[in-house]
Amino acid sequence: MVSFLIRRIATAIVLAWVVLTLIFFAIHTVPGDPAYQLAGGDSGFTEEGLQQIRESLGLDRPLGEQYANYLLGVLGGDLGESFATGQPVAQSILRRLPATLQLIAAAAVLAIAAGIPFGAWAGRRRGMADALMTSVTSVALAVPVYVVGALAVLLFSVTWRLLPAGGLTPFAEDPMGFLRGLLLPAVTLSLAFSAVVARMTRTAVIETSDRDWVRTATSFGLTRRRVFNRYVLRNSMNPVVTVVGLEIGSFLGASVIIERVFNYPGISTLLIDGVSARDYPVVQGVVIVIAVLFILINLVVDILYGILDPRARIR
Amino acid sequence: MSDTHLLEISSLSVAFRIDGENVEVTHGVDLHVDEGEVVALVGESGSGKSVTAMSVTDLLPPNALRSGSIRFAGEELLTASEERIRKLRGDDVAMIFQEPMTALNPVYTIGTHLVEAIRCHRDITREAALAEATGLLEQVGLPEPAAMLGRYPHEISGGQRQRAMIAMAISARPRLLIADEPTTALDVTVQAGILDLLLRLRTELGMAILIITHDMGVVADVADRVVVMQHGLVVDRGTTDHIFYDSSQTYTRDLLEAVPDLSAVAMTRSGAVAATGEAPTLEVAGLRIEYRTGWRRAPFVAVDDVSFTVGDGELVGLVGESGSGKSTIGRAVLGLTPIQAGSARVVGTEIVGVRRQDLRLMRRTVSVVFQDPGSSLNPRVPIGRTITDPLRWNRIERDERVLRKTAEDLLESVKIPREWADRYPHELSGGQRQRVSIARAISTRPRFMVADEPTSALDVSVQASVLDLLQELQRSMGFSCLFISHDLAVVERIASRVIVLRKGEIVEQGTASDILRAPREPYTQALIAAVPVPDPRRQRVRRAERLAAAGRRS
Amino acid sequence: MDSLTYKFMLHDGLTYHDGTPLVADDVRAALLWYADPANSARSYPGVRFIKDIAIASDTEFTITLNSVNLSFLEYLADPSAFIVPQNQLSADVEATNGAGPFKLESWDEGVGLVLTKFDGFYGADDVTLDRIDVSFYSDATARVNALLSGDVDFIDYVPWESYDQLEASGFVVHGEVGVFQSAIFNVETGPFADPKLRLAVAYALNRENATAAAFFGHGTSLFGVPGSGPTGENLWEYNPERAKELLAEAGYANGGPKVHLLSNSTYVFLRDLALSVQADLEAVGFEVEFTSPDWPTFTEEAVAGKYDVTVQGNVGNVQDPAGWLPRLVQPRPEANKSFGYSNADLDAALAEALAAEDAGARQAALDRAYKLIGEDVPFATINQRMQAYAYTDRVSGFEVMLGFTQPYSVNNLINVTITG
Amino acid sequence: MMQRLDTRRLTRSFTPLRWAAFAFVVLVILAATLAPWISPHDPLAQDIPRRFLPIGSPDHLLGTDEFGRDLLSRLLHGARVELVVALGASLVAAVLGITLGLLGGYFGRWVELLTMRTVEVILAFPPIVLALLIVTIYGSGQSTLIVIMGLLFIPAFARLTFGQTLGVRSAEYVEAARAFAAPTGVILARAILPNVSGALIAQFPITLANAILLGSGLSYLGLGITPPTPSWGGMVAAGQRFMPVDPTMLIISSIAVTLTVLSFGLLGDALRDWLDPKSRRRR
Repeated sequence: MVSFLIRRIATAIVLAWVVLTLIFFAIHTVPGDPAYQLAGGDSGFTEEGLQQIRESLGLDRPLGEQYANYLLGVLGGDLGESFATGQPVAQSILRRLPATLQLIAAAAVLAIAAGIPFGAWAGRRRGMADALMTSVTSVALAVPVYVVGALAVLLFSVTWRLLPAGGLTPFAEDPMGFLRGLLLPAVTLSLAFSAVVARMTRTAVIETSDRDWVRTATSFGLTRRRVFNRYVLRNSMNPVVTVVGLEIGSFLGASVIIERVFNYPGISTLLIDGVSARDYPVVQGVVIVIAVLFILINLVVDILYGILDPRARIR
Repeated sequence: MSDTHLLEISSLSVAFRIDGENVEVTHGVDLHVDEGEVVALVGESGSGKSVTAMSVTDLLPPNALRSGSIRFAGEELLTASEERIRKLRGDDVAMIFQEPMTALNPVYTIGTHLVEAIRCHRDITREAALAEATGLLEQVGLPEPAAMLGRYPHEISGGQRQRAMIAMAISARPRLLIADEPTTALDVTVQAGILDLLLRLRTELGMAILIITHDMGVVADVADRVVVMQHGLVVDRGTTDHIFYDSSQTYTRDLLEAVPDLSAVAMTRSGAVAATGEAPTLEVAGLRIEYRTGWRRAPFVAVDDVSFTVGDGELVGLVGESGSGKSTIGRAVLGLTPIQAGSARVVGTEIVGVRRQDLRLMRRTVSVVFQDPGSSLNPRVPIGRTITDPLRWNRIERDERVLRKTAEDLLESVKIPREWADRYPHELSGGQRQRVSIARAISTRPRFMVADEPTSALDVSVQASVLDLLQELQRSMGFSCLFISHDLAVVERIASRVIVLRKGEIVEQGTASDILRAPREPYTQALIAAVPVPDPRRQRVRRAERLAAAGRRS
Repeated sequence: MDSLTYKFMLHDGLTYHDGTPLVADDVRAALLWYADPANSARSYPGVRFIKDIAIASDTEFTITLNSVNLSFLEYLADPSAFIVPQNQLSADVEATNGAGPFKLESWDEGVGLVLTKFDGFYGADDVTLDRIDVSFYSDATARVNALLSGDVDFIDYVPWESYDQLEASGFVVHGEVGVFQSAIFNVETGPFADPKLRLAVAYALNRENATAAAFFGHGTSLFGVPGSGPTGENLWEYNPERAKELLAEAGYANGGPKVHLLSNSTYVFLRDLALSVQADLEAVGFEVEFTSPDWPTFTEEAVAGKYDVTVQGNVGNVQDPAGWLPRLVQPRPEANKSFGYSNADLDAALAEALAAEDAGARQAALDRAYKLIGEDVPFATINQRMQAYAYTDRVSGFEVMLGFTQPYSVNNLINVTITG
Repeated sequence: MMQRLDTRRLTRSFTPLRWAAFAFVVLVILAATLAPWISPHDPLAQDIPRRFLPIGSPDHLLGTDEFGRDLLSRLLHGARVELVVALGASLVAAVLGITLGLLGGYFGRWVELLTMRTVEVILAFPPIVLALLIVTIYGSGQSTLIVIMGLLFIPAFARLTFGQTLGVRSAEYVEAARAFAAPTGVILARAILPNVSGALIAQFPITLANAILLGSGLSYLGLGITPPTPSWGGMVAAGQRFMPVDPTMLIISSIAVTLTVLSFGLLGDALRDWLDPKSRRRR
């Protein structure tokens, strides 16, 4: 198991490095010179004003050199300072990271809590239940996320004034307010995800119930319920866990839209503002954090898979 | 013995509801099993024997419909409540299955399975159940039972898994054990052990056994009474001796005729072709093959220091149990798996370190037939095209019209109608598909062929005809052949020389008659002794000798 | 004192947020720093006329200009000419220590900030709010929903499509017409080097449609220089026929030139305006290729002149046209003025107007300038947009500043009160 | 050359709901191809004074949008744009994804490492960032969107093909082909690809569905297809913006998107049950 972990972490580091390099060179080739954004205002752009800004940001040095000391910085945990605000990028990311993590965790919990039972029920009952589940999940997958978000805000916040329309009160300040603020975005984000989890569980349950060991368990004389829970559902968890890992990865992307609709203070909005202000350090910082997050989640999924399926442990 | 039978199945018909209509699979089956009796239910694949066995405790898939009557100790099961059937399962009627690999849940240890089976019908604590489980594992002859509890199914051998499953089955002292092809997937030595165990449990626990098999040798070895089924009907029944010696049923006679029998008496060499004395087609010396198992762990040695030759025009049998490395050698000489050490000259070309062009040239005169009819032919390509593919790939023939005619000729030479050239593999039976494989193998008029268990997956009757075809073609085309198999009787029938392989090393090699009648090595002797012959009287004698020999050794 | 010298008296006891006293010397240092073009300060156009500042005492100083500028005082009043401690006058220091009515409590970049009342402010007693929570809503719909659902009490930059909805739900929508939009041209290369074509555009623009499309009608159409009185405000009119004639005269009788209309995807109302302009241009025969990159790329392309025509917003920081017009027509490259435009007699007329002693001479110079703009069309104004704030009826005492200073209304919340 | 498709499974995997989905897909494709001829107005013609007309107004069956352009015409022309982008993206993703999966699955070891790691890099990038970068560099024309979405859907195809190839690689007919000296190209093209194509064909409509969804997401962030070209994504985004003023725009366009994505999804499920032997559907 240990050599498996070491190899996994090694590939993860290489992956993070590749992502970092890609994003660095990609963002630096994007048109729209950051100096213009910083010069700003209607006072007009004097060439030497722009040049002065570029120098202060170190943009005038050759790209290779910028990349080298950026890489060194990252290894030392310093993601550089934001062009616009001068605040260290790492600090502003850390301030907003909990919000994104809370959102994704809440959505994942909701999706698993809703998806797995629904999928298992459909996989077990088959017939009408199966048809119903497939169509409901297809619809859930088909509706654009922000339309759902917009309708949710319209109903719950504007018309019924039950929940806040956006923003997030920090947990420390007001736990109830925090939960109320988190509810709508998390439910919206988890909608499509629970559909995927439900469909995956259904397929896994159907496939597992044909397996020989289920028949062996029945031949022991175990009750139908016990056979289903311990011999079908338990084994269906392996494929489901892999899908959950993959989907959470794509979640980080989808949360951008959710953060926009609910004005949710996550790192994705930081990213979007960063790109539209050509704030290179912020963009690079957030992308690396997201990539590392994605890799960590995959690592956790692999470990979880090893725990769930003993055959995977020898790898 | 009470007058009613322990298990009485009368006019049982089973049908499956597929796409709306019911397809009947078995029609009016009658059979009974008495207390402590061993009854064999024998038939070829598709005869309905498994379905009948499964219907006793209703382990059939949800779309199955049973009609007729099944009475266990006088109580009608067909109309019994779901709860009653559930109580009966494991407690009165237990089952073991064929595929040890998939019959146990891979995510639970053997101990968990046992505790589950034990506590299913009795309300006892986990610790008590664990203690009892250790006892059961000991009773079924498993080494270090305590350690075995913590092991996962994939960590132990097929034979051990089967013994563990038997332990689970007998955990509630059932009065009847239904064994669905319990030893088909096992090697012959392991099979002998399992059959001994079953007989011992029958006497110790007074447990009746209904054994489902297609191997007449196994029937001869263990059965008191036999029921023969064909196409869902019972075609013959009676005591074992009646069936083997006095039965007048044509199907039973044909079945017994087709089974290759490891004859004790010297038999005239009916088909084996001796080497013609020219340079040997295949020379293997000091062959060593390893498989990588992990990043820093030592590689698994599959074949170690193997040397043998196959003469020109000769058919050599390579025999060994699973894991002996016989298939690995087969693939190595074809250049499909890398060789770590030693040499193998195939049709004059040295395989180890061969250059790509030479490998291509060599492959023009070498061919192969694989084991599984289901996957040896590309399902998406019509058979006419598959069998002439080697000619296309080796650019021997490019003209499609000529290839079409060759295809039809080849089909005819393997006794398949010419017009079937456009059919797809899934439209043919297992036997027919193997014939197509052979047609493909001879399409390039090879000088050397590797046959990797070509008939093991076939029913006995079909196996015989395919073997005859292979021999006939070898005699007429004169190619030499390395015939890989785990079935001694089959090898004895067609090989001139035999090589016995164990855990990657050659145990002994020699002419077929020397090896099979006067084996020098104890492993070969045990191997031959373990093969049940389809002749009850002889088999009883062999069983007594084997147990006596085992008694001396242990 | 006279048109060149101004004497100022500071309140005594003025201090910054951190308690350090605010003295005349700070004012002098700040104003001279803004006057240095390298710092590209917003208030540069106004303060560049300062010749020198004499310090009489801690609370008294006199500023002398090198040339007359009637709107100099307006420039000083502009929030962008704020006075800060001298140590904050450099590019990379966070200038958060000021002397205004509220001081910065906390700031979470991109999310929001908290301001608390500064008791040291000279007019502190009539400041009723003691704390203001500000949160940023980048998405307009989210901003409106926040107000509608009661998360916030006051929003800025209200999207035009939500005016009616907000008023219908009992909120106060309070705005002023201010920033004006116009079509600007690349006069150096491409078809619009020819003034006739620029004039054709000025006649082709359907201002009513544009205002309806982009601002839901909340804005006023412009046919000339905003705030310039009768002589400057109706230089052009919506007359597609005249536009077609001009196109024919310029040599495009059958099928107008192919032009590249550049807009942006970030500020949606500017894009909608451009789409409406595109339809108007195509109606009179232009062939329009439309691109809308995001704001940074747009600004860079606009400054570099990589367009034929684009639509941009503009606002002067003083009322007097002579004050803000020069910036719009002089060659220094900027994102919101015609690329490469220069007109010597227009500059002269404007300079004369700025320096004119009496109103009569000033107006004459301005009229000459307007006539030149009418013919040479350095920019074709479209409309002035209403910029509105919306707040619940519990908020009172909020004043929207007039005209160009409208965007700074948010900076003086001194006498704003909130009940309940 | 294709194995005669098993018609009995066809009837079983196409439920009435899935037939309806199939019909709707055909309808959308027809609308897209015939758009220029059947749409009542020019989708770009503005008529600002008569904008935000409700459904059923005389000259505009489905009303008009914020520029007074006819919604029905924009819906039809929008269908063409959505399909072109979705189809283009899915093709790009399929070709690249399948090649990566096939090579990685068949050759294994370092080829597998190379291909699968590239896939993971794409996955590690948040999709929206990738879209943002490419759109900001190349502008958001249809071809850019096809490239971005093509890139983003490569992992789906690559991983599916990789898994399937692994399964098929050790099949005996592949070993036989190698034994009979079949060139690697032939093995990949004739032995492996046809036998994994079942699941891949099913993945295609599902990718189309996701492409349309992602397209509308990008439009919401202002990165979608450049106006004034009509696109469903753009219409849904505008609809969401003008919801308080005229909800019909949002309703019509989001129904169009949802129904199309739903039908493609159901079609994908049906194809998978029909073609992919492994996914048996027990009635």
